[in-house]
Amino acid sequence: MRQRTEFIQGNETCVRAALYAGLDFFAGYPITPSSEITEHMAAHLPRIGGSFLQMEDEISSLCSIIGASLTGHKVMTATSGPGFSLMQEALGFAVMTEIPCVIADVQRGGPSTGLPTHGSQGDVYQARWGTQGDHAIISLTASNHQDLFAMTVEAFNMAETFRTPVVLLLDEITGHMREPLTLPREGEIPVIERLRTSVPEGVDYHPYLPREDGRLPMSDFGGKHRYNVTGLYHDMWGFPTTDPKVIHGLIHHLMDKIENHAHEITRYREYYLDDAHTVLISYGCSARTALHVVTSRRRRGEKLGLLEIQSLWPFPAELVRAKCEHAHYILVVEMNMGQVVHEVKKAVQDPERVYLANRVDGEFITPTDVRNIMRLVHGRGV
Amino acid sequence: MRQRTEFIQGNETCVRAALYAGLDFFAGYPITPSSEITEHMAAHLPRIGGSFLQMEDEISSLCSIIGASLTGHKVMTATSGPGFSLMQEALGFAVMTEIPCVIADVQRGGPSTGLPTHGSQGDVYQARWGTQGDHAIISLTASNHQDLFAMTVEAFNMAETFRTPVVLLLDEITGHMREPLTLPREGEIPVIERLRTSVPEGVDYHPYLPREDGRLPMSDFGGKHRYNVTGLYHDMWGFPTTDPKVIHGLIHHLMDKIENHAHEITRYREYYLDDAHTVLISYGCSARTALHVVTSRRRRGEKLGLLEIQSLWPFPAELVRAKCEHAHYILVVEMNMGQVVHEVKKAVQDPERVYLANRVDGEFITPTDVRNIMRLVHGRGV
Amino acid sequence: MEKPKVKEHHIKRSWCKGCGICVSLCPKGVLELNEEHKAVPANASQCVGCRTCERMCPDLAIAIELEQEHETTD
Amino acid sequence: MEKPKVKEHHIKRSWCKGCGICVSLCPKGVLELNEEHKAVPANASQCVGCRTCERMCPDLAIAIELEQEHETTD
Amino acid sequence: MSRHRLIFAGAGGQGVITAAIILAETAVHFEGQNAVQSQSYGAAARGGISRSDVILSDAPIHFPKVTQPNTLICLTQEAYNSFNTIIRPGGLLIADTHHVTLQTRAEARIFHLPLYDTVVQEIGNPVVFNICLLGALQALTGLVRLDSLQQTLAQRVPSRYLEMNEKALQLGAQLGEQAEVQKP
Amino acid sequence: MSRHRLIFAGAGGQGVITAAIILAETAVHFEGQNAVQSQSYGAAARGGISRSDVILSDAPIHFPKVTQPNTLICLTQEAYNSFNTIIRPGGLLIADTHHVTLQTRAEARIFHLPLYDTVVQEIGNPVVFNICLLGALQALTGLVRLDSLQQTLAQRVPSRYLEMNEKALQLGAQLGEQAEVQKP
Amino acid sequence: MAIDQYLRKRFFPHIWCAGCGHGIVLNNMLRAVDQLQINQNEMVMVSGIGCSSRISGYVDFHSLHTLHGRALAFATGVKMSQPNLTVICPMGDGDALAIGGNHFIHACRRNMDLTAIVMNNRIYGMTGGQFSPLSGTGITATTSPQKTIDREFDIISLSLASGATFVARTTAYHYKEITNYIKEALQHPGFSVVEILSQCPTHFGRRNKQGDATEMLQRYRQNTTSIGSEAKQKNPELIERGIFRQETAPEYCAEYAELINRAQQS
Amino acid sequence: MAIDQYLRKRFFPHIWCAGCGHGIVLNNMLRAVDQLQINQNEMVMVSGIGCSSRISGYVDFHSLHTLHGRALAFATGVKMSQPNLTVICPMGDGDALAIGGNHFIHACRRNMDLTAIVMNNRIYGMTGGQFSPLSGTGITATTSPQKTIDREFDIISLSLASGATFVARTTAYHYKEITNYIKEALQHPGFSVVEILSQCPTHFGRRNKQGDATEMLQRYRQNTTSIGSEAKQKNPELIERGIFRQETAPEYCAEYAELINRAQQS
Ligand SMILES: Cc1ncc(C[n+]2csc(CCOP(=O)(O)OP(=O)(O)O)c2C)c(N)n1
Ligand SMILES: Cc1ncc(C[n+]2csc(CCOP(=O)(O)OP(=O)(O)O)c2C)c(N)n1
Ligand code: SF4
Ligand code: SF4
Ligand code: SF4
Ligand code: SF4
Ligand code: SF4
Ligand code: SF4
Ligand SMILES: [Mg+2]
Ligand SMILES: [Mg+2]
Repeated sequence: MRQRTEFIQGNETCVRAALYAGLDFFAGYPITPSSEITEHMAAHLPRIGGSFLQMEDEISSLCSIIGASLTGHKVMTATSGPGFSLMQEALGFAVMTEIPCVIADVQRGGPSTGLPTHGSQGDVYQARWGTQGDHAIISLTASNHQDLFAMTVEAFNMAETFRTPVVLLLDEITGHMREPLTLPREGEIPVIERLRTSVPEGVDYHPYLPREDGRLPMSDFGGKHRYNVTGLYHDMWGFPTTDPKVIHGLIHHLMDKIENHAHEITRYREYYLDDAHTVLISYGCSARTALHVVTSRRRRGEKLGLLEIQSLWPFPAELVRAKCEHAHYILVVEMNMGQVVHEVKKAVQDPERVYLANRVDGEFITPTDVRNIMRLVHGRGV
Repeated sequence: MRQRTEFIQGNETCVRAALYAGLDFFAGYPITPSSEITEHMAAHLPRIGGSFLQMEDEISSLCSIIGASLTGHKVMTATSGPGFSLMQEALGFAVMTEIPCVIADVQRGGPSTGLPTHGSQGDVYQARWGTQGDHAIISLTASNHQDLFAMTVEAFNMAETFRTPVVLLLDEITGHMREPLTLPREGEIPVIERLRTSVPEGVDYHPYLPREDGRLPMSDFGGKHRYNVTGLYHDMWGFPTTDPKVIHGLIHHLMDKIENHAHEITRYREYYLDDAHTVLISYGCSARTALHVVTSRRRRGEKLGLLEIQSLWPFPAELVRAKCEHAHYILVVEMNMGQVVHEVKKAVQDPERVYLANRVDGEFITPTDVRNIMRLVHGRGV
Repeated sequence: MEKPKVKEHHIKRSWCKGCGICVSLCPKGVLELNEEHKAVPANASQCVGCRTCERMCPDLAIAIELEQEHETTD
Repeated sequence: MEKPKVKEHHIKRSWCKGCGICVSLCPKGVLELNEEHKAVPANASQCVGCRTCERMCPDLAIAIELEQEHETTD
Repeated sequence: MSRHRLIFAGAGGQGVITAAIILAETAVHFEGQNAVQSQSYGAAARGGISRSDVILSDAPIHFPKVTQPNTLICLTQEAYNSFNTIIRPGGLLIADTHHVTLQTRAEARIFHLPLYDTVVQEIGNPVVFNICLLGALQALTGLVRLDSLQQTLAQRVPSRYLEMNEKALQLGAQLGEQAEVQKP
Repeated sequence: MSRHRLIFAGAGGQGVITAAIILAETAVHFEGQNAVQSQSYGAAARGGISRSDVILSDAPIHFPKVTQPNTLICLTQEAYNSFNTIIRPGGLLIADTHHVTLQTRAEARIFHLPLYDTVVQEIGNPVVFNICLLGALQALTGLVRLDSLQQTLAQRVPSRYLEMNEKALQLGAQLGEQAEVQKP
Repeated sequence: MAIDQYLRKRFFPHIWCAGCGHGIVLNNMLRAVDQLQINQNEMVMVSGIGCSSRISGYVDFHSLHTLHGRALAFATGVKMSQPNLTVICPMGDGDALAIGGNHFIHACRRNMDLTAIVMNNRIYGMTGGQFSPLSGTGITATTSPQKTIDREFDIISLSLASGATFVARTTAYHYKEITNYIKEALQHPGFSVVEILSQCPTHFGRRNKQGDATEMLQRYRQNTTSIGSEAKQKNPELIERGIFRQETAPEYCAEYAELINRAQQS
Repeated sequence: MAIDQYLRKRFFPHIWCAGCGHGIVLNNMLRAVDQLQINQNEMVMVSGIGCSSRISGYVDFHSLHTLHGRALAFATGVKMSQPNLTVICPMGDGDALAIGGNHFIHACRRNMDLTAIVMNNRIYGMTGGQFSPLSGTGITATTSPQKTIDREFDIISLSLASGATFVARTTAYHYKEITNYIKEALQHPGFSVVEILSQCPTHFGRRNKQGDATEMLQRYRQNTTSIGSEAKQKNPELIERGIFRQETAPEYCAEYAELINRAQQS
């Protein structure tokens, strides 16, 4: 059978992918430019018998999906900057209680209300550090619909694998843009189901005791194991504790289960990196512009390459270091005042090689913008 | 006259300093371990004819003080981690609208509800990146009551000077601890008053047009100039715009007015740095432990020094680089999984010299903890 | 109260969005939309100065000027 | 309904915080606080098995056992 | 590698964005082309210029915005005034006679077509103005086949409106075929 | 440099934290000493051990917590059980007879005083138990002068309760003066 | 025009759609201000985010365009810090009662002298027509293709129950009432709520087959009646218009002034 | 004891102060569960943060101890995703009606089959005795040394106005009513609110000279009366206890199930 090709927005792509991944519970509060996710969920979910809730705000949206995840469902909410800020407290709760969920932040111009209908990539650091206290987080992004589909499915997979919230960082450009999407067949992208405990009824179940492989099998609320879930530091049964040893163990577990598996989480695409003198590093919508520049310059024989990062957090520092080893220049292309560029500088030897090509006036960064910076950069060194 | 010495908690010290700085409007919502700030405000403010509001939550607390600042008052709110997360949206609004205000975050163990009654320094990055979108922020801290008094006054001064929210990052330890505080005499610490416009009534006033020195004189709501304030990108009159040039200008202004004045904002203390082979870098409560180690080891003749950072954001990278130039080892002492240590690594040449001494189990980091790490570190290199 | 004399219908063309509310709600059929979808006082003489159009215009595009202007109090 | 016979006052000493509620609200003055501030059935024989103490104890420290236990329905 | 870049510009409610989507979708679904469609939003969802960019190509399309269109479609004066200078030299301009008055300009092939008036006159319902435009665009550019557009319409349009839409498409195609380049 | 580290431990409601504050405040306000007082909170504000650390010194005090106290004060059995092992060798332990049963232990100078019983007997109000403790502590350590403590009380205590407090302080001082080290 | 002096004319024509009820509210609100002759320098308008909230950009007062749902929280700070100012807060139904519901009920409870105008179009206009907590059941919106099952709030009952001391309702059709109720509300020394049913032809009207703006306005005429009217008795479905409560109770800023007195005397 | 099976005994004695009313609520709530013979595996307790919210740690149900004010939001997700579960949400007055007020009124409006128990001690117990929106005026708290000027909510009126379909009030003194009303509430097919006045001797009682726990309980006896009693007519100051509303209305999960049917048929 010929595979279906859809010509839809990125926001709808995200919805299709979430359903493919097994989502059957969504709650949200509309906000530009993420509202289409909420709207398509409202249309699709009842048809498959799933639940759609429009809540009173973003706080309750995230809280309610966390509640639904506990009963064994795959869940998601979607929002944009201002709503993402409001979700920070509950995001930390999901981190602490290790409850799988996916939060899509379709970025728009910030800070504050900013530029609701214009694209931006200003929430990268917020995704990492927005909630209080130490924590680790997984955040994925993509630059085209086919990848967006895959990354959305991956977001659900990683949420289950690592029992953690995953932030899907989209942006207004890809969210609203339409381009062809070939719908993957069932099974084409692996879908990871929740790992449920095999502990039988009546036997002591430890919701917060990692197995040897680091994973923590879950038991659905309403099922045979009754346990406690709290945002306080807790022991392996989920009950509050102030025992320093347990606290030390828990915070290290929360960090390590993600940071130590960074290599499993790392997702990227590379273009012409083998012999690139100048390496562009980009992600999300601006990777489209970067790729445009790289492909057009390659045709002229210039040794340009692109590393497109799809897993922003944990930041794939080793990957970046390895791919940039032989680069004379490294140019980070992003639509903000410089966020990923700082991580790249930390990652590589000789951070002086690293430059930023950005645009922050609400307009989409153009190939010309990138080329202009490149001219400046090359002018310096060559 | 002999100056009064008080023996009070850090939280109360903060209240006394705020009043010294001219605060006369406070709104808050109780949360451990910041509640004493709110409680002392409730006791003090009516006596001086100032306003105290206990609001329905942290969101409205911050919103209401922003409103009060617009009418010409010096304002503050106080909270801890979970409440600070909830304030992120309105914090971004204050950044965007350039409204002076001070937000005290008395840190407790995170993430999530975490450890409400235990000290931590886990919100350093959140203070920088918690709200959506690009922005700059000023954040101050202190390790003892005398400095806390000064830094609180400075927080108000900087809020006025730079027309910006300032985050005062305290912690449970210093907030709850009592030690002597010599109350500064009137005038002993300079107090900066709001810069008000001299534009006469009837003449076009531009609330968002910086003067040549970068400062933006304000006009009180209720005064003779009527203008608009919005969290959207806006022009020099405060009206919404999507003009790319204006947007570009505004975001750069918001960043530059702070980042380019980092040297004016930088506050620190140094101890025995001149000939130090091992430089400890610390801040807030953990700087007390670091100082304890440094002074006791100096007595034994060991070449230890301490750089205590009081202005966390903008991060004083140049200062750190300069002070660490000749250090063989740099040890960052903090009560989190490593936050400032990353900034130090970015700041210095040879980041391999930088080590972390931390504690994250709810207990206060001890001199023994630091000495143990130091032993490891020195063992490696020496 | 005697019927006030209407001096002029001020209609800001650039503000009018042609919603037709004034046209429909004018009790005297005074107003019409022209081919550019802007309100015009086609039958100005019929106007009784009730100001319904002025008060119901969502675009604040209409002002009725009476011969002797007196304050409306309602 | 005949007066039920009370078999035993189970009072968990380690749970009792000595708030005195049971002492004050027992209609028959059955209970007292001992010198350790724990409730004890000083006049057990007076007990009419009304269970007020059991139901009003904020620490869930009291259980009244009747001779023939029947379900309370209220 | 062939690549054609279009800008559809008009006012909200004229259906310019729908027209852009139909074109792009047709290219993808029925002609094996690649396409990207995007749009820009004003401060609010209402008022101001409504603009949609379409790129058609037989190769991957990375940068999705159009800076210099091969074809520019202007359905309001405001749109025309804003964009007529960015058209690629030698490009195509389609403007509606009812809404747009042309200024002198030479570098483009200009078609000033009575799309709106024709629709109102022949069909009596301006709602299919945008479909009429698509017909003309098809005739003038051949970017997609007319029957492909018809297939897309058949999929998207509720059956009771299909006839009206097809008629508008035909009307547009005729206007396009008969059109002559405007002498500036 | 002289430095004295104390831990006050008991249960919520016994006033151990207030006692610690009064001691430290007295040292600062009336004896020109430096002092730091801190306390640790349980999971909630209620229940569990109530603990306060005080350090007195003539030099700056950086690290504010006490790990090995020179003087340990235990007003409940739970507090005694938790902390009696961390006392500095040769340090001082003050425990209340009513609340604490001692276990065998040799490294400290141990004073087992009937503070609570004396207060209840002589004053009839256990609320000043903590003040009585301060009197005994003063007598046993001389860390601050008795009249300095009285001055602090005069400042902090509402006048109608002052007499009762002063009496408790005196009672404690007497108990302390007459006390003998406990033979383990 | 009498109200021209209150307009920031350079921003006209405004961004609202043709026939949007919000413009009628603006129109007749300004007449209230005009009739009360309030000094513009003493008027502050605080709004949140939404089509309705854009109103603050068009009035020549001190204007504060804040965050979605938070207008009353900001306004509380403005008023408390400068009680001589007249503070008016126009809000959308979503703004006031979805995300902003908590600030709304607490403002009612506190009884600070603020005036809240809820421009209730039963839809999220600004974000493109999702249903709101005022939509009620059986409504089609972009997030309810199968029609809503969410029940609606009654703004009047909620305001009354939370303690607002002036509570009124009218519609965009009843322009004289708009002016009158807002006049009363502005003069009322305490927290006042004026609910104004305001048509959104673009989203609510179109999706729910309610016709154009004029038809929607006519519907307000037909579906509403004065409080306690005979019509209401005959047809209980009718929505009542009028002043539901107008009571004096201790005003927050005044009470706080007394608290200061007490504190300074003790 | 009959209710032992519902307790997590290893955590006793609990953290509440001696004489805290919250313990009485726990005590008599469990009797309701016991009498209804609800399978513990089908009971979920969702709480926020506060002394009251600590209750979820003591019951042997599925228990979810969440964020301050957000219990009902989490509970909405639990119930909507698994409607066969019985979901009970004990909340503090601050938790339910200060920071959590918005979720409270929206839960009332939605009428999802959840049971909210408001343990109203008129104070923020957990954080050390600051006043709450239920304190009312003239109350001394750590944040009102000059006594409160903030007026209080009436939880019953607010619940009724926001649409709750079962609404009842009693006090910690009236233990039989606690059990009975919670029983009714748990059986009610829709959103139910049970307000229980619960003494906090540590903060509210002590600062407001209300004596010890027993005295506070006696006060509940004296200051309250049954709905519509003669006593109330004589003394309107008395607080009414009883069931204020018990109505059936479309329940949210049931309505959603129908919506799914509609969607799958179309
Ligand atoms: C925190 C946050 N969440 C969501 C939004 C998106 N948003 C803007 S306005 C609005 C609702 C508008 O509806 P309403 O308040 O009824 O006003 P209307 O546009 O209908 O006048 C929403 C959901 C936002 N700006 N901020
Ligand atoms: C976001 C947030 N804000 C504030 C707090 C602090 N806090 C914890 S419980 C509480 C109030 C407790 O009062 P109430 O809800 O009435 O419960 P009670 O303790 O009286 O039973 C507060 C303010 C918090 N944990 N989280
Ligand atoms: S009501 Fe106003 S906008 Fe509408 S047609 Fe009349 S003048 Fe034009
Ligand atoms: S004033 Fe009255 S009669 Fe005259 S045009 Fe307007 S609505 Fe018609
Ligand atoms: S009521 Fe319970 S806790 Fe209180 S004294 Fe009696 S048994 Fe003890
Ligand atoms: S059962 Fe009744 S009579 Fe017996 S001890 Fe308890 S309260 Fe007293
Ligand atoms: S979308 Fe609705 S509410 Fe918004 S301006 Fe248009 S008609 Fe008015
Ligand atoms: S502080 Fe109050 S509410 Fe909290 S446990 Fe103690 S008595 Fe109960
Ligand atoms: Mg609305
Ligand atoms: Mg309470």
